[in-house]
Amino acid sequence: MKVLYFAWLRERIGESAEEVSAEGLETVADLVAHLRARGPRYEAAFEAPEAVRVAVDQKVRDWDAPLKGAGEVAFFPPMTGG
Amino acid sequence: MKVLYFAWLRERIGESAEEVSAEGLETVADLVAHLRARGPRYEAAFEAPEAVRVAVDQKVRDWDAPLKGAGEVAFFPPMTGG
Amino acid sequence: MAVRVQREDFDLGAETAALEAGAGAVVTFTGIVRGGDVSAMTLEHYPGMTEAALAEIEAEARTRWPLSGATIIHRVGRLLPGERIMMVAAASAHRQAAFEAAEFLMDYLKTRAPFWKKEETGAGARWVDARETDESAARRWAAKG
Amino acid sequence: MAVRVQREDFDLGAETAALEAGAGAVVTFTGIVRGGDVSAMTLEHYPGMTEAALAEIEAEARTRWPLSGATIIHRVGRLLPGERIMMVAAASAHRQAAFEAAEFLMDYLKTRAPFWKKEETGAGARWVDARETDESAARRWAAKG
Repeated sequence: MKVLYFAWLRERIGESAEEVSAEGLETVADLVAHLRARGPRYEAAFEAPEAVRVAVDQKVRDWDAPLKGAGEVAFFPPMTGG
Repeated sequence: MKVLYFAWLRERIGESAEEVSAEGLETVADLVAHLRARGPRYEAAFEAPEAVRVAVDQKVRDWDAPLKGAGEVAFFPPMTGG
Repeated sequence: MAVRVQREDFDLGAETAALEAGAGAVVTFTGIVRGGDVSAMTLEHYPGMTEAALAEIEAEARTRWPLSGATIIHRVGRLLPGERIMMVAAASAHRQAAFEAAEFLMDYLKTRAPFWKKEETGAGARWVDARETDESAARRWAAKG
Repeated sequence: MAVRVQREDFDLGAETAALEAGAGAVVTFTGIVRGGDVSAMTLEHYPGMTEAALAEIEAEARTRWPLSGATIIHRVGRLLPGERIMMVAAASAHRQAAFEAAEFLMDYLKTRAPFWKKEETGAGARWVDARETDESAARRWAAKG
């Protein structure tokens, strides 16, 4: 499963994309818990979960969205275009 | 006093501008009565007074507006620009 | 600040670019002659009063919203379907002010500026009637003002 | 119908002209980088998802208003004060539809399309925070929809 980071999440984690095994991860929330356990950079990125949005296969989803069959999960702050 | 006509008032009267003596005319309504008495072209132009607007010295006014000191009176239909 | 009455066409891009310095948002409205049964449209105006009315409408918009600039251009003469009739533009630091001011300029322009439209159709020529919806659109600003 | 994400600037006049055929009214919004304490702004986006989101926003506008055309162009990369960031345009036979659709496109663009702004200032760089007023502006359409 490809995991993408944008804006300050990308900066805090230091990566824009990485491969993460989906094994044992049922929902987005499981994925976030798995990532936070990787260390301080991830902890810093996800320290305020209410400020983080997620898209699964390029559709905005909630944190309880299932990961089954997902090819791409992206984390980013609220959008500020326009 | 200069009197101007626009759009279908101009077409019905057959003139775009003319000089009219203000003598004995106190208000716009007096001027309209005076003009209507001139004949069928003016009658036709003013037959539906509620459809005619007036400007005195280039400011939109009501029909009871005084003509004292007025240099230019214009009659026209409701505006349809834009 | 610019208010113009002219026979010639205008360049929306250039007019907007002139308002961009110091603004965060520019909203424009362009009116175009519609086709259908209309083969041409002639715009008549009241020289002198028109320019004064447009300047007044623009000044009124500037008292109501924090605008960094505004433009009103209205063409006169005979125009064919697809041709541009007029434009307004409102520039502000804030998008809502730019949108509202542009709508205000349009509503007042349609009901307070001395222009008259005559349409040529297959069945002859006719003066366009004023629409009550335009008058009520303009009145909503008085209620808010 | 056009939706574009690009580094290059755009030509508002040309984009609007492309929408004029068959329309009576075209409303545009142009967003510009404001100066003040900001010396530059960098726009980041999510390639692939962004284009899909813009196309969805445009399609949604077309189901709500009778539009003859609509355009959304959003730039990405580093921009300086005074540079254009983005534009939307909505074309319709009717002015109210064009105004409302343009406002709708803006409100949804600000809250539903994956773009993020980072500002450079004398005190360092900062990511622009999402504004609750933008979210509530977008929500008003849901209430009406």
